[in-house]
Amino acid sequence: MDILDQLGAMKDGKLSRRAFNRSLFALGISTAVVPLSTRRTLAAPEDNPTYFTWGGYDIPELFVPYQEKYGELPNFSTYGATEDALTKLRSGFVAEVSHPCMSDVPVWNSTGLFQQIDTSRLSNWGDVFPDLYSYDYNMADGKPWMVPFSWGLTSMVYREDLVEWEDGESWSLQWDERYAQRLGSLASAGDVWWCAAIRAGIDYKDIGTPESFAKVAEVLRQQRPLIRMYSDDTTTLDQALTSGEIVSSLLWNSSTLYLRAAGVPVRFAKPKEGALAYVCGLMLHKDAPKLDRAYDVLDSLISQPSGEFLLNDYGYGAVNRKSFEKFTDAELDERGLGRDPVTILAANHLSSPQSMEWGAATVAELEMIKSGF
Amino acid sequence: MSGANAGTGAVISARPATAGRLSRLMFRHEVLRGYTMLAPALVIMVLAILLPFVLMIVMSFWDQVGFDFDTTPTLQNYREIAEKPIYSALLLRSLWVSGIATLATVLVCYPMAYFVAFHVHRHKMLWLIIITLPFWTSYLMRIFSWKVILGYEGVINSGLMSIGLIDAPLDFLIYSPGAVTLTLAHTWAAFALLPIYVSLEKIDRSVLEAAADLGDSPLVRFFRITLPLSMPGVIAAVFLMFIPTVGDYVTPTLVGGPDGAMIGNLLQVQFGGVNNWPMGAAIAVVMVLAIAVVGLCFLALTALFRRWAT
Amino acid sequence: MTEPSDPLISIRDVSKRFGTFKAVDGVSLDIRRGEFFSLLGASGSGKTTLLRMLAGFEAVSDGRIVIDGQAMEEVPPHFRPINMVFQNYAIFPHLNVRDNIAYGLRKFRPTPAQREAMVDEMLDLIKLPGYGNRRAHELSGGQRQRVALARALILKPKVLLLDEPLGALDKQLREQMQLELRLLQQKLGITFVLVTHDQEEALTLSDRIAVMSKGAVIQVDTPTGLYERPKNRVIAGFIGNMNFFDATPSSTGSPQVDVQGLGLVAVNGRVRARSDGATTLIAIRPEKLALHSEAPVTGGVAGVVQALQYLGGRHMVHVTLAGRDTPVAVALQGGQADVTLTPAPGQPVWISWKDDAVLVLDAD
Amino acid sequence: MSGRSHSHRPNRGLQAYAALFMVFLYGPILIIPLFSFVDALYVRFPIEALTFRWYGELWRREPVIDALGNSLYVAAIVSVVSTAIGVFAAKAIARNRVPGTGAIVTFMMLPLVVPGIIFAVAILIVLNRMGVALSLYTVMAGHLVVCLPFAIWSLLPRFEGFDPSMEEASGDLGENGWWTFWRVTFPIMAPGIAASLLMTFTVSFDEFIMAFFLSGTQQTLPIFVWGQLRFPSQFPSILALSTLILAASFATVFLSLWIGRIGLPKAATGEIPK
Repeated sequence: MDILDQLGAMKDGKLSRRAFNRSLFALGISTAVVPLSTRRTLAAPEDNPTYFTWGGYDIPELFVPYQEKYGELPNFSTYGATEDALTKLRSGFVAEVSHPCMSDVPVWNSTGLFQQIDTSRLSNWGDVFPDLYSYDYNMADGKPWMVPFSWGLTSMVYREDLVEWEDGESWSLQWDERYAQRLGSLASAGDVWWCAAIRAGIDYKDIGTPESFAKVAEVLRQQRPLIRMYSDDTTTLDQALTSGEIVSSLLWNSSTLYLRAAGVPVRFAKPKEGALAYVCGLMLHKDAPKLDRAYDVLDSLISQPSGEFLLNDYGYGAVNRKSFEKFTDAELDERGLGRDPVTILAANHLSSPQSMEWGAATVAELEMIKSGF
Repeated sequence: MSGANAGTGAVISARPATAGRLSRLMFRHEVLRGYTMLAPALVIMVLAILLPFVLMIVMSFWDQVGFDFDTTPTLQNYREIAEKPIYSALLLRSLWVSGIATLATVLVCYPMAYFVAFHVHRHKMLWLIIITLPFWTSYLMRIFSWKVILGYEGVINSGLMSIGLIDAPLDFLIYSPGAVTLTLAHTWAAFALLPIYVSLEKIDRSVLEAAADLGDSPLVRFFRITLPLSMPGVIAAVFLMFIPTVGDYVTPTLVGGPDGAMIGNLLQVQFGGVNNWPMGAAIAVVMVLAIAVVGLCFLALTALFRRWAT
Repeated sequence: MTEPSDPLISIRDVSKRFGTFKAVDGVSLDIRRGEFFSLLGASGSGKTTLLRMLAGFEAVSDGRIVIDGQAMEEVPPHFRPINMVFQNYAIFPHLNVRDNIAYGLRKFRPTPAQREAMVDEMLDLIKLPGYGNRRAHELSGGQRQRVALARALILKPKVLLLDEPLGALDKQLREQMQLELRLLQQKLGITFVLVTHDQEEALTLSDRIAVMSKGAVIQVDTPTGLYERPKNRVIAGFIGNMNFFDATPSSTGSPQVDVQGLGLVAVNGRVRARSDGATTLIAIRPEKLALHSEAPVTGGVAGVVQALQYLGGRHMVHVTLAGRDTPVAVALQGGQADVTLTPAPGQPVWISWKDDAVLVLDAD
Repeated sequence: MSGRSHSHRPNRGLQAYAALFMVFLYGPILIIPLFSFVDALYVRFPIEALTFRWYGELWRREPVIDALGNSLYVAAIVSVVSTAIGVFAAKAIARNRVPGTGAIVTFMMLPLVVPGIIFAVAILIVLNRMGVALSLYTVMAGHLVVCLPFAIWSLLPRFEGFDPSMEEASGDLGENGWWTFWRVTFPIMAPGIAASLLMTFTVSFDEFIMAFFLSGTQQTLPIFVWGQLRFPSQFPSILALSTLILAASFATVFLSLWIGRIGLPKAATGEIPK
């Protein structure tokens, strides 16, 4: 399946004559009047719950069942990093559904801001891979704190034509002097620290110890002179890969999808040391004012169509087993994924819950390292 | 009443003779009236400037414990700032980058301001509008534009490559303190230009004629009359640009690269990922102090220079 | 109707301080009903401040102002039965002439017809019918002034204040407007209070004039009174031309003083010599001096013509007297009996005066 | 070089410099509209194909439109409130002999010369301590601080050039302060007020740092754009939107400066033509 075609179809196909006229109208009329007058009257934000998520998940494609039911979308609020999100929630911001990762659950729970999820209210719950939520820190009395929503890997996306492997795909690429100043990296500790720990040969069981901390910091300091850019915006990294400004970057598997679609010869590395695996999901606010619809948001996000969209357009792993039916093994492999999450997660390193102090310390240390100290 | 008023006198007698107590009080006290009108602005300023500043200073002596603050006063944050080299290094880099950007901007803007003040005779206002317009465009987008220009496959690199001057893209254009400087200069040019223009425009043209009459050549006249008289504008421009740019973190994030980070980035993460608000408050306090010191030094230097020049 | 002497405005010990500066210092004045009253003084003399206190734009620092029996200290301008013509007229630039004139009528809720009638009446009064739809910037200075007048007069104020209303006009227009103002005031019978620095204007227009200097009122009198009986050197010098002479009382109780250059001059006992024998000041108007080509029978003083000044319709002859540095000015009126010559510089002449021409002034 | 007698002689060097300056100023700005028509997800040279589709797509993106709506909402309220407060403050500063005016003006201009991040952080701390949840209203509060100096900046010279006897005349003719304001001050000041409204609107609309720290659920457009920088598929429509906003901003500022200028010589000062 040609992704570019599909992206194009999604855009052009849906751009019917009416929509086209409407867009012309939008162009013609001052940007000031239209959104206030029409959009505001169509949607009634006060009826819908708020989904607090990373930018990029605030799109209609993930809410097909919800839209069918209510004819509207939930409200969205987005953030760039889970740390920022938690800060905002703690400062009194109430969003019914928020979107951290599995290893964040203990820390997030410690704020007392969340409630356990009654899975009997989720029609799609039966199709969710149990291995994605049955961690002891996530379950209490058979009820999860977090409903898984996506899973995936953090590894390197590299230019096939520009990188020469010496000994098979390995994390050593990101530390390879030959590519000094031609390497990129994500910027957040949640990815960088954990990947560096793999490089340093640290078992995730021991990642919280001071010795490991020092080891990882040292590995990162070694890497720092080789890195041309640290960025949280994947567009920048993707673009640098496209132009050949960098040959490899620490990235999520989603980038491969876009870049290959644009004809850039990139590949998502499967390092022999294993990649960082993560499961992210949804938590329910304890004071959720629109609880009923919030459950519909959850249900919509773990539905088959949402999972298909995630796999197809974003390249992230879905949690609903039905979502995988449409894809061939090759297509899944191209995304660095597989049909069975369990094997993939087992083959790589799944991040584990750590204390908040440790998290903050890694962020602070990484900031120093990035700045050259 | 005379005949001219006949027929309308009844209407006029309706004039009331008393005023409310409050309005009488207001009438008697002009100062009170003035403060009443200033009150909303002052209240906002106190609530949104003074109070936050005080609380920020107070918080800088606290300590973050998990999600909470330990409010026992401690100098720990300041100690850490003093001891760890990253803080002073980034602060100095910020001051340096802002300083260079300010200097460059003022140097670039002065001739333009001079041109508009002395060589534009018609449509002066139009010129000013056109010069200041870019300042009102989106901050992020202007930075983004520079990414496109300086980028690896950007305007400059592809231009140079297409004319065969270089074989491979120059990779030092972007992700460097230089890129930050250039972007800042562009972003703030209009803001720096205006005060210089205003001070040039204010110069009494007859003073220049007098200098010419007394035998000064145009160049000498510029250095003896025009430049000294426009110094207040230059100083204003320096302050208006230097101070806000020291705290910028978006520009370094987008075009600075690993070596372009500034103190603003460090400050921002304290309120985000690091989640150490008291530390962030302490950085902010130190930053304000550093800016104040640099500003005062600059003022003292210009004063010294003026005394020396006269 | 009330007695003309009944004061409409009573100003008692009024002072105005701006910080440490006293702009008006303990002024007391009565302004009578229906009178054309002027405040005359140089700029900075406090006359405008006093006017603005009457209008209510400045609060009084001390003292009281009573208008028509009502204390004004706490009455804001919009409740005062007073209207004003501003120095620059303050014609509202966003309104046309009609709306400017009708501005103050809003509170009285006139019907549109009433409003139109009143405005038309005013336009007739100021002789600008048909100018109703013009804007301020389409009017000449004189026309603006009339609109400002109409705008104030339509409210039938008890007092109309005029702050240097003619200052911005050229000489010819100014004289014409002076006449019109005077006629208008007589026609309407409203009390006018005029502030001016132009003594001629004050003399021409006013029933009474208060001369102000350094925040204080020096003298209040009719124009004739001010001219004929100025109280001190400032007033005497301010209004008309004047020859000043230093004089020394000749001896205690003597009706004569010893005047520098003039010799002994009779002052009809109007001056009491001070025991210390200090210098006193006398003054004689140039037109009260007579010029003779030959020594008169009695009381002439000899001198020499220094210069001749033609002032249009009359000559001013400057005569040097022995024992006096400053030449004495003598006005030669047309038809003056004793003038038998057109004096030429260098010619010896004699001057003489009548006893009642001699003014004895308060020492500054 | 200078002086009236010389200044009419065109200086070729300076003219060339001015031209270069304008290129430096406008070159980067024009990149955005240019790439909003480029048919590629990634911004790169050389340009291969042009398209209008990002503009069409823009209209389908509800969050974009919502963010735009939020920004317009915030900017509208902030501009009205800051201008209203600015009018009174500027009037008091220009008219009333209030002690400490100089200090007050300096204080009010502070946001112009203090890094925005400091204010944002300080206000965030206060809100956090007071337990105020972040929302569009907290963004408005932050923007108010940023916009007030601009409002006063654009209003103060007009009040200083506005003949106080206009208001006195109104009081003299029987109107109290309230009516005087609406019948005289407001109409005469209207161009200045319009200029202030448009200027503060633009400042608020584009403001990033305050909004970054102080926004809650609902994002303003710059924050949204910041979040979208990482999503290649969304980026071209952000460029399209930015182009539209650029055009609107240019139109608005041009209008505000133009409005601010007209009527200044005669209408607002009430000067007698000489």
